[in-house]
Amino acid sequence: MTAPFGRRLTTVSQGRDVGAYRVITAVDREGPDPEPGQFYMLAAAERWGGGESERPWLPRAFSYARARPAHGGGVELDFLLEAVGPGTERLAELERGDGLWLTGPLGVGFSPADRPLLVGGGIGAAPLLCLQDQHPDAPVLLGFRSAAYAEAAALFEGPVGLCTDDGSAGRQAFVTELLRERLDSGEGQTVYACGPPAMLEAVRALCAEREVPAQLALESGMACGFGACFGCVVPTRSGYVRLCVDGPVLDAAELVTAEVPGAGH
Amino acid sequence: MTAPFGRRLTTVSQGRDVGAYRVITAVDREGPDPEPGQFYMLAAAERWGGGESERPWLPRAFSYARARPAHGGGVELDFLLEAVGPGTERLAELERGDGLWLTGPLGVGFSPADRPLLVGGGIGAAPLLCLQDQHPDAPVLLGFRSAAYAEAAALFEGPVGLCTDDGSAGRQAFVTELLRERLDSGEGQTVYACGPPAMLEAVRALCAEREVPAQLALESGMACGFGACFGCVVPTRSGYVRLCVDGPVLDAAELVTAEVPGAGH
Amino acid sequence: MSRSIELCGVELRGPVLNGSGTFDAIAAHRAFGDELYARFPFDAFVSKTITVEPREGNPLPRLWETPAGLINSIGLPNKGLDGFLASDLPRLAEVPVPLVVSVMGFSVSELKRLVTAVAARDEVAMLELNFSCPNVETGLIMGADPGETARAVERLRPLTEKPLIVKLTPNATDPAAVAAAAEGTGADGLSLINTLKGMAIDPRTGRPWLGATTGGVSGPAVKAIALQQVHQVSARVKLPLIGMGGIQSGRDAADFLLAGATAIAVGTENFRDPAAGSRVAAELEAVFRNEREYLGEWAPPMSGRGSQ
Amino acid sequence: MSRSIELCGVELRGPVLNGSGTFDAIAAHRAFGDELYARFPFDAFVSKTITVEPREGNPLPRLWETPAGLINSIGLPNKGLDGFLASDLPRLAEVPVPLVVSVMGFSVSELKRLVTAVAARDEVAMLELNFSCPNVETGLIMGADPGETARAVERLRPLTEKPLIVKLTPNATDPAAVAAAAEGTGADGLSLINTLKGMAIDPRTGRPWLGATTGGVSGPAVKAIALQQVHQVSARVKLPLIGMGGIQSGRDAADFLLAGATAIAVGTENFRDPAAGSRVAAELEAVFRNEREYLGEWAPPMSGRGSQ
Ligand SMILES: Cc1cc2nc3c(=O)[nH]c(=O)nc-3n(C[C@H](O)[C@H](O)[C@H](O)COP(=O)(O)OP(=O)(O)OC[C@H]3O[C@@H](n4cnc5c(N)ncnc54)[C@H](O)[C@@H]3O)c2cc1C
Ligand SMILES: Cc1cc2nc3c(=O)[nH]c(=O)nc-3n(C[C@H](O)[C@H](O)[C@H](O)COP(=O)(O)OP(=O)(O)OC[C@H]3O[C@@H](n4cnc5c(N)ncnc54)[C@H](O)[C@@H]3O)c2cc1C
Ligand SMILES: Cc1cc2nc3c(=O)[nH]c(=O)nc-3n(C[C@H](O)[C@H](O)[C@H](O)COP(=O)(O)O)c2cc1C
Ligand SMILES: Cc1cc2nc3c(=O)[nH]c(=O)nc-3n(C[C@H](O)[C@H](O)[C@H](O)COP(=O)(O)O)c2cc1C
Ligand code: FES
Ligand code: FES
Repeated sequence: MTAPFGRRLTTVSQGRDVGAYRVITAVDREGPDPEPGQFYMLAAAERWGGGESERPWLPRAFSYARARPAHGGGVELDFLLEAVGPGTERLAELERGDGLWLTGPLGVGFSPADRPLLVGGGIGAAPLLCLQDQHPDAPVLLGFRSAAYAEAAALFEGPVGLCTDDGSAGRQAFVTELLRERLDSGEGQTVYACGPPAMLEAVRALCAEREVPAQLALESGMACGFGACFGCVVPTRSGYVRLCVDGPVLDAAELVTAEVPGAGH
Repeated sequence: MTAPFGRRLTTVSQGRDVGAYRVITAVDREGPDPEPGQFYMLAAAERWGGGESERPWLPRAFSYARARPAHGGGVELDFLLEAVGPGTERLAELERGDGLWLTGPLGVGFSPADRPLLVGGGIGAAPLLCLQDQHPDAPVLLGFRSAAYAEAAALFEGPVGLCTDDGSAGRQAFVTELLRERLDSGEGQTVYACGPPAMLEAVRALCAEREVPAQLALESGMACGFGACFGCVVPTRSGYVRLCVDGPVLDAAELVTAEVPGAGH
Repeated sequence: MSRSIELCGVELRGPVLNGSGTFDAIAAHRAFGDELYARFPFDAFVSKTITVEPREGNPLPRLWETPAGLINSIGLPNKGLDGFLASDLPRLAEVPVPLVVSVMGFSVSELKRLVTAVAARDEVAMLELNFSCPNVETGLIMGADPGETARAVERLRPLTEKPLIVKLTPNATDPAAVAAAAEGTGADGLSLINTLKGMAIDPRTGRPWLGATTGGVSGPAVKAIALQQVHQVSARVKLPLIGMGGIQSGRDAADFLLAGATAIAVGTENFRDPAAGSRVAAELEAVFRNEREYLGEWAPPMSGRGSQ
Repeated sequence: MSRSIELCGVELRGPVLNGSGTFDAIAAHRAFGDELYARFPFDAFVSKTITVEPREGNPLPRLWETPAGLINSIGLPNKGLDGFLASDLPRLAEVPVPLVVSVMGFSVSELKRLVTAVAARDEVAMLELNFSCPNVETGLIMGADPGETARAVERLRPLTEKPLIVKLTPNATDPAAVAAAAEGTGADGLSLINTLKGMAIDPRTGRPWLGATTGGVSGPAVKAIALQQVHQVSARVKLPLIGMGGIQSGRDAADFLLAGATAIAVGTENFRDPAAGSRVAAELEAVFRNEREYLGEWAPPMSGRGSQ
């Protein structure tokens, strides 16, 4: 599905905290339905620029977490945010009624597969929410730093496999340990994963060893989101590809590593 | 009176509209009492930068309009603002509790004189308020664009000579006409004036013709306010002088003209 | 939209181009579909710079946000001349405005090959010569040195009748001297500015952030610098100038026209809004409409040239 | 505050200077009284550039605010050499840190007069040579041309034992070549960057805003450009560098040290806060304290040189 051309001004209909994260909801009147794994470039309509060291200035990329038909037409989008710098901090401040610039949906999302297994690390849980809406029976494995972050697990339907780095919620483990156990017990034909670079790399390696196909939603620094700047490239077996137009979801088989210099925080 | 060294963070105790203008009040705990005609460099603590075309970025100069001892020590300062661009617009948004960076009091104010006549044009009324506090019996002549601006006249004690460009409040006249009448009737031994460049120039010429001494509070674009940048200079009979340290009040006799390129708006 | 202009003999429906490397019409068509062509934001389209050999581009990371600007070290990834001609050019021909192809050579002979091959194609209306790279034969940055520029343009000029636009680098002591050299040897127009050399330090490691250590600064942060160079160059040469550097609004665009440019290009602002070109054009039109006198007073680069 | 450093053989209590022309200690003393000296924000004080003849400076207006920056066209107003020596220097001697006097000459003979007269005064610890102006004899900007720089430094070097710091202009194709020329002819240190040429259009008239048409851009907008030049110059020369351009915070200052500077200078940020130098020094100290490893990893320009 292609995006409407140009950025458009939407209105935030809700902003709420979910543990250490924030969910902002906006109604996109003109936009088409996005597909899981696709993303939007977002910028606050006010006070975008001029923060600490005069940033943010460029828009920021966000997977949509959930989409539903909006009252009165269009689609209502949820974004799950982690405030890690000036852009995400500003977006996390947005409240009902605030303006939000949005371009998208952009990029190539997850491609259909049977018996998927959903694996998320931290804020990487975001695109798994809409994936779960599509695959309600798929097992969901989530890893977080600590209990405050793990509250995002409650956004999923039904029980999920949960672990935290410090054991303050769920098991004390990395989510890749949970994944290893599931894979070793033969569960899941395809892994859909999103999370920090090191986790994705572990997922890639685990799946590669076991010859389980995996689709990984990567991150890299993006300036434009629509293939204009060549800033977001990641190395693949066939050279650099632009994550914003050829991803953000890539087939793990394409990657030598999921650790991209400069990605993550 | 010298200023404390460095800018300091104060808190806005009140922001209120006065017709088309805005008055913001802040408590300066460390600062000394300013003298009429002195000014402060102000910047909002938040959202200073990043507006339309990423401005404001430098602080802006403002005469204090009134000063009084503050509850709990220090001095409470009123500033009368006209929103003419990004800096004044941002300052005019400030409300009780907002942070305000302040440096000052700066510059050389009005020097003592007998039987003064106070003449203000538009926002030039600001420094006349504290002058009136010192010279309660001095006649005050004020000119404004229209009634909405003329509401600032109510900030003065007692009756004032009032005119507007469009006659919507007081006489339809320029304030220099009022001044001419007073001077011609022999009133006033010294003129204290503040206002837009063209008005000050008319005041200067009127007073020069009649050999009445005049002290004019000028404006020019300022980057620093403490003599560092040499950006605020105005031409005088003895060459350029820095308005921020040698003014903003200048003896009219020093000036060939009060119209400074780039000043006003 | 707006009034048409003539740029180097080519009629354009308006004065707004894109900066090379800041809009990929092929990728944007994938992202936005046919609406892109229906509402194409530029009046001529400038391709990303191509080279003779294919290039992967620079190591990662490639982007750093600065106060009101961006540092990029993209490194001219492209399919190379043959790949471009075979797979990109036919698709760029679908773009509903004249096409400018930007080329960079690391020697005059590379440039000759590029100009000959690209100019031969009907899809191409004009060529832009990106001279911001060293000549491997002399070690000098072509676009920073009047002699290098003259030697190159002189030998490229006979190869085509199509307009040759020289893109100037701002990292030069005297861009106007380079401009004069290009004019003197037969260039048809000039584009300026390219990015300014810049660098950022990774706050977490204390080492340079960019994979290539340094990059180029663009965006509003450089607008004042760009405007000065346009002004200075336009005082020295008669060639039409395409002004760029930090243009975000129609007012910014008007500033460049007033400083002496015939057309303007939107670069980094495209990243903030893919349709920025259209917005800039509409805002510029409003400046013309509402402030005729304002523009008339100084140097009305479009009136007279405009066809309506 | 903080750790002392040695700069061109002069011991300073810390690494934070001011950029020439961005702080007038005499005027600031009038504004802030003795508290200025008690809390003096810099570890060495650099005077505004002086010339042989008195100058009124440029026509008005002289300032324009840009995105995260400032354009100034002040035009070096000063009392001239004699006026400076007679009335400013005695007052600058009260400043509680070593004094650097910045001089500019429009010919080598003017420079010789300035250096001889200024260096003879005990109040002066070092001299800064502001080479951002044309040599009236050759028409070339001294600091943009390695040959001009070498010729000047060569003839000034014998005149004094005091450190000579050359201030580089960023408006040059190859600032590192100029730096190398200064090093080769006996300069003791380098300051960079001066302002970048810039311009603004008055939105009300469509004409250049500044009385002098063009000016120089400073502030955070130029930081990435300055950092790149410091990095590039430090790779080429061994001289100590005073890095500046858009420094607002201790983190910015650390960036310059990591890029190869020995000391840093705060310029336009002084206008936003007269005590900015002290804040930058304190923040820099915190970076050193809390992130030792961070600074150690790359190039610890202060450790080793610092005396405590
Ligand atoms: C396809 C995609 C989908 C995403 N989905 C989500 C999501 O659903 N939810 C979510 O919270 N996040 C998501 N992200 C991540 C999000 O885009 C980043 O967290 C955000 O861009 C950070 O911006 P910032 O201004 O807050 O932080 P920044 O300051 O930009 O910091 C983020 C990281 O960028 C680097 N950095 C620091 N300073 C700079 C600078 N000056 N210039 C450039 N880089 C710098 C550092 O590595 C830093 O750790 C997604 C990213 C991509 C690419
Ligand atoms: C000593 C002194 C005392 C003052 N007292 C008061 C007071 O009591 N109350 C009050 O309301 N005002 C006062 N002023 C005026 C006030 O400082 C200005 O109105 C204010 O600085 C405008 O800032 P701005 O950002 O709102 O507008 P700006 O955008 O800065 O516009 C103001 C004018 O500056 C010019 N300008 C436009 N763009 C730029 C730019 N990018 N860079 C530089 N100049 C530009 C134009 O001439 C414009 O009309 C005083 C000024 C001085 C010098
Ligand atoms: C990400 C990026 C890539 C660029 N690639 C090219 C290029 O391939 N060829 C070229 O001539 N200029 C290139 N430029 C420079 C722009 O065309 C333009 O000259 C410059 O960015 C200044 O304009 P702006 O400030 O509006 O972006 C690039 C700029 C950016 C930001
Ligand atoms: C208003 C102003 C006046 C300046 N005057 C001088 C000067 O007289 N001599 C000089 O060498 N540099 C001068 N400079 C340049 C600064 O010293 C400094 O090199 C430059 O501003 C970059 O630093 P910044 O971005 O921190 O301001 C001046 C800069 C400004 C903003
Ligand atoms: S973010 Fe610009 S090309 Fe991908
Ligand atoms: S405002 Fe800087 S010297 Fe007056």
